[in-house]
Amino acid sequence: MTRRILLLAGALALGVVAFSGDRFWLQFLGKAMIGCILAMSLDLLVGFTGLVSLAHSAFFGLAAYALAGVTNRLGLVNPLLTFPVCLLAAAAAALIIGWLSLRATGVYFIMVTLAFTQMLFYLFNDSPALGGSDGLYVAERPVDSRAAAYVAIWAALVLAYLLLARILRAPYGRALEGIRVNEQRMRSLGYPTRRYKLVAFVIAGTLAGVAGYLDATLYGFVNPAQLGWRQSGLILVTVLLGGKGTLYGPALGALLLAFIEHYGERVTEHWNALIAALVIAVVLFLPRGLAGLVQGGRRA
Amino acid sequence: MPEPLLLTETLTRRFDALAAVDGVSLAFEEGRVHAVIGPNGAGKSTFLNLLSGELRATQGRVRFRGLDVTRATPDELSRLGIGRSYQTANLFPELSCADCAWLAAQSRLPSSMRFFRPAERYAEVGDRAARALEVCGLSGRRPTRAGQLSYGEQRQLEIAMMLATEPTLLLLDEPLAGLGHDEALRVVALLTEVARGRTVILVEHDMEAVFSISDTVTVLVDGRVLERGSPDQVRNSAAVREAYLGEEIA
Amino acid sequence: MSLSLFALQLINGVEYGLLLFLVASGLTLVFGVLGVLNFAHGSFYMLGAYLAWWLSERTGNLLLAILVGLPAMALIGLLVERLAIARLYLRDHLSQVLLTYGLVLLFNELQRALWGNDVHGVATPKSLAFTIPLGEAQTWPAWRAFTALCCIAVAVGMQQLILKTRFGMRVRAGASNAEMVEALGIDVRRVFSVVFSAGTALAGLAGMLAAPLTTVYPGMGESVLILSFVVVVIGGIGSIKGAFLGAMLVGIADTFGKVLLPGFASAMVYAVMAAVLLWRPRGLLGPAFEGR
Amino acid sequence: MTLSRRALLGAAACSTLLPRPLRAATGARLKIGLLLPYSGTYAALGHNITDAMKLAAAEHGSKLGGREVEWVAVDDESDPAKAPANVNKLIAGEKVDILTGPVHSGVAMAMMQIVRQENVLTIVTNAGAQAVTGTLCAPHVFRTSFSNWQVSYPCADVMLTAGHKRAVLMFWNYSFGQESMAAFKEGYSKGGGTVVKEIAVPFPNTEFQANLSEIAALKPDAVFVFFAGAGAAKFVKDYADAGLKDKVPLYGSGFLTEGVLAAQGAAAEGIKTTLHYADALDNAANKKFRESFKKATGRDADVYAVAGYDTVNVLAQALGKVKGDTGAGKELIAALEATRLDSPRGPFRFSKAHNPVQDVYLRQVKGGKEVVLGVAMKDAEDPAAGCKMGK
Repeated sequence: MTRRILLLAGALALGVVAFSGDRFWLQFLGKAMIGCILAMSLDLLVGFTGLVSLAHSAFFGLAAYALAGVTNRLGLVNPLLTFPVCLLAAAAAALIIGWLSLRATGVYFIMVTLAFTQMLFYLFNDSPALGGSDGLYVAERPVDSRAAAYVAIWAALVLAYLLLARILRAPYGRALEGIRVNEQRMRSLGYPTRRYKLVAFVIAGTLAGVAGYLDATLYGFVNPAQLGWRQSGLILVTVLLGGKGTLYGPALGALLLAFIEHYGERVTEHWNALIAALVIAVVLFLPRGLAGLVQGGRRA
Repeated sequence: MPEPLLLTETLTRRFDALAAVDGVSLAFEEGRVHAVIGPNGAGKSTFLNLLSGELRATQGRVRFRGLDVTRATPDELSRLGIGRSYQTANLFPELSCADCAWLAAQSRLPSSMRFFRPAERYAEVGDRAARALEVCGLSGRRPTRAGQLSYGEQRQLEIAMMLATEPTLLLLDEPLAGLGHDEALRVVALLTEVARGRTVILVEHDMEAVFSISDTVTVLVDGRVLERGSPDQVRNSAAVREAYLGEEIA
Repeated sequence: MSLSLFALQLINGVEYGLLLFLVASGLTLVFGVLGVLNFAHGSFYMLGAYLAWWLSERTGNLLLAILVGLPAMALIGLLVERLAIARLYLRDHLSQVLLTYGLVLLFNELQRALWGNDVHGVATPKSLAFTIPLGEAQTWPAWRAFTALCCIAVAVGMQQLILKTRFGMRVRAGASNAEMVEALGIDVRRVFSVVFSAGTALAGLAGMLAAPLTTVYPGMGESVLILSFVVVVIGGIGSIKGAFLGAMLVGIADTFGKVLLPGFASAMVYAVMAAVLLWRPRGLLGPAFEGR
Repeated sequence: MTLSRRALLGAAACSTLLPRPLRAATGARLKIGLLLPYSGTYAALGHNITDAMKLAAAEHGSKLGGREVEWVAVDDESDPAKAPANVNKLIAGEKVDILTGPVHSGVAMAMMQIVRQENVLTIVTNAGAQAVTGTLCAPHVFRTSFSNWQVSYPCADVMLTAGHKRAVLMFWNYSFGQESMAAFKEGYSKGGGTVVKEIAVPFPNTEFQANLSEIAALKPDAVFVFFAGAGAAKFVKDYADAGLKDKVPLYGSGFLTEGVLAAQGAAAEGIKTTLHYADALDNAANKKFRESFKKATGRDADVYAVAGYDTVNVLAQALGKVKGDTGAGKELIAALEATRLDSPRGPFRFSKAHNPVQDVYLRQVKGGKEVVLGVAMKDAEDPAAGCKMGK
């Protein structure tokens, strides 16, 4: 029960910042919350379905580039139009990449997803028409004021959590958990497991698209560096640090990493060593991640 | 002779040169308990894995209710009503017995792609799971994790999960393997009750246990059918005794 | 593309493949036998290169530096295995990924603290400072030939060691069923320590041999890490022969990709990997099961 | 309706050119933000720029326009993905009066968009992207380093006068490389040279063997390349190892050898490059600067340090005129535009688009040292395509 209260308190605290009008915290926490959406949506795959995907940043970047493309080339600005279009782009990519990647399993699956995310990275990085290595500006952002963008991100985070928590308690979520524990047994019980994994892949990819859309809205700048395997690796580390299979754990991990990165630099130029120490400590002493600290980190 | 529920035509499975199952043609009548016995390495488990779709046949056909299911996947066969249990415990070790049964029962929903209504709200799934656990005598062990059950209880959970999928044909892979005497008796009693009104194909190594509950017995040796008939015919068959005794003496 | 240019490009591709194999061989060994997904493998490559530079500055001769550096790398491997990796054998792949990711960050900071941020050149030893003419227009530096020979020697050596020796048999057994091997009374821990240390030394050796070619700079391990994963996975995890095949495929595909399809060159390697995995989801020579 | 990338950037530019006042000058201390890489492959550049800026400040008694200087550094890791957050940290978080940096052009593009909306006085201390003083030029944005055009265009004439009519171009296929090649081709085709082949190598790939074999087969008169840092070190060594060094002369912008000359060793012998600075420039300012930089840091100064050094000297001069009032808007910008520096690189002033107008020198590597052969282009001014300021 205390976990639910903590979550509520956290959501309210983040919500209040919307009215603070402090330009720095609006953008800093906005970016951190986008990190939470990415980490939670990846946890649906890593923590609940046992699928370790390194393609997550590809869908994030694709939605961001879709917004830049739609706004700059077609002049569409209204979010009611651009949001569904960008989500569709991310979902379609997730469907195709998912359908192909799921033919492989285990580490081979991980590497196929890495291959696709790198191919997408080079598609944008190497072609001047798509902005090349310098990236693109979003000519006119769907939401101009920073506070409005913050509220949109906050709402997306809360809705994403509720949606994922809901899905995980529904029959579909139960089936995913069965697949994570023993996929072969689930098949012999009559579940077409690859289709379930593909649906999970598309849901997670679409939510990553939401995060990408919001990031492009918050900053008005998209760059291929957001697409590479390094970004996917970072999201995976966030999920593992926070505690996979708990949904709120990865969100905790995203917030913590954002603060460490921000304040770490004040402490030492070698702030990366701080993160290294934290990561190694968590792996060795907190097998269930940070969520392990919160009331035994029971399943969502 | 009524149309057989399941039919195999020259079913073969080769692992490079070795033909683990070599041209087996058998018919399994509905409502009967069919035992398939044979010495170690006779191809019993391979045969069962071919029927349950876990292994793909190199040659030959499998027909279920007249439908060609040779290339069907395990999940398709399960949805057709073919349930199976495993010799080595193949459960969800981290999940409680209740959850294991729940997953099996939930598979009978038209589709589990339901995203919004919490699973507990599906009462019929809950009842089906509870009944299966009840029949298998595991009602008292609902919250216990499958991984922490005793060997015999894990075998009971295997059967309960299979029952929860409400199959019409049961494929049992050596359900008595590794059980103590009284545990085996308990499982045999459970199998007798479970077999009522259903068709069972039972692969087993222990001849005596099988004879008491089987209607027909097929003896497989080196992937080929050596003998087939009623339990008495097979028990008295010279060829079977020699195949078995030969094996035990050597 | 004329015939002579084709031959030249083939040599370039094979030569690049051989170096890739040297890096990937350590990775496939550690992953295949210990089942550990070692992200820090690229850092060992970097450490090897920095050691070669630092020691060759002190001793004035790169070959001597390698002779001293190799055991040092093996020792570093042993230390890392005892202090960190050993705790992961029974843990899932993800914990290994996270721990080795932490090690990568740690090694990057260690390198910056010890050797700073500048780019350093490494002189090839005088005895190998000549070049071999390749056709009339181009020459081939002796150091690259020496590196290629070393890679071939390592490939043959590993193949013999794994297949022919008792230790090799234990390594293979450990890969297929560590619990069983332990039950037979063989100290699997020692086998794992030696294998991890050997894997580290191989990565270090690759770094030392490549140092004169690539120069030495912060973050040099990262691009090699990804390429070695690609090679290992294409070949099939745990298979030395597979890693060799994968390295050749990637080396040649990258070389000809750059010349024939410049626009698509950088994505080429990943497209090849995706294609192989979609055709054979366990890699070309992947064992039936997925490593340990 | 297909908008080219340049036009699109221009459109984004016009919408924010509103004459809003600069951030008001609050508080005694002058906060200068440093958006530079302190980790990763460009870390050495970040440190050189920072140390040179602090050296220049120290020479002014660490007071600019009478105000004590406070440095606020953020490690941008040359990562464009983190750039918006890092810029936000300096502008909205630390509320710096003046923002300087970065090295990587992808980071610069992210910075430019935010800075032009936040209206913070910004001095670009390295990134040579044309757009900074081209389509994205703005009254409160200045650059003290160079534009990619400036360091590549002059090399065309150099090669043509040396009689090299057929050239192969090879470059890292990202914005810095692409813009350098565009500038070079502009000069080379105008002078009657023909480009035999353009070889674009994916960045940061450093496997050059395949392309070197191509060049060997093509047998051009000369080769013009763009590589920098460790990639440049490797390319030059591979070029020599492939036996091309003595057969086909190698040209490039100064970044081919800058900072990696020692690492290249003998392989760099004879390479000619064009750059707005050379270690061996014999003018008083350069000698004094190199001595004090060596004394302060123990390291040799380089072109990156010069940009840092000049940045603070420009600010000292301009802020002196407005008594340190960074909110002085028009007066401060006019003061900056009017600055004349006797820089280590030679005479220095700003063009109308706020890019340096400076001599570009022809240098050659002789005996492991950069020798200045002469001035390849006097008072080179970036064409600032797409910038409407002052036109």
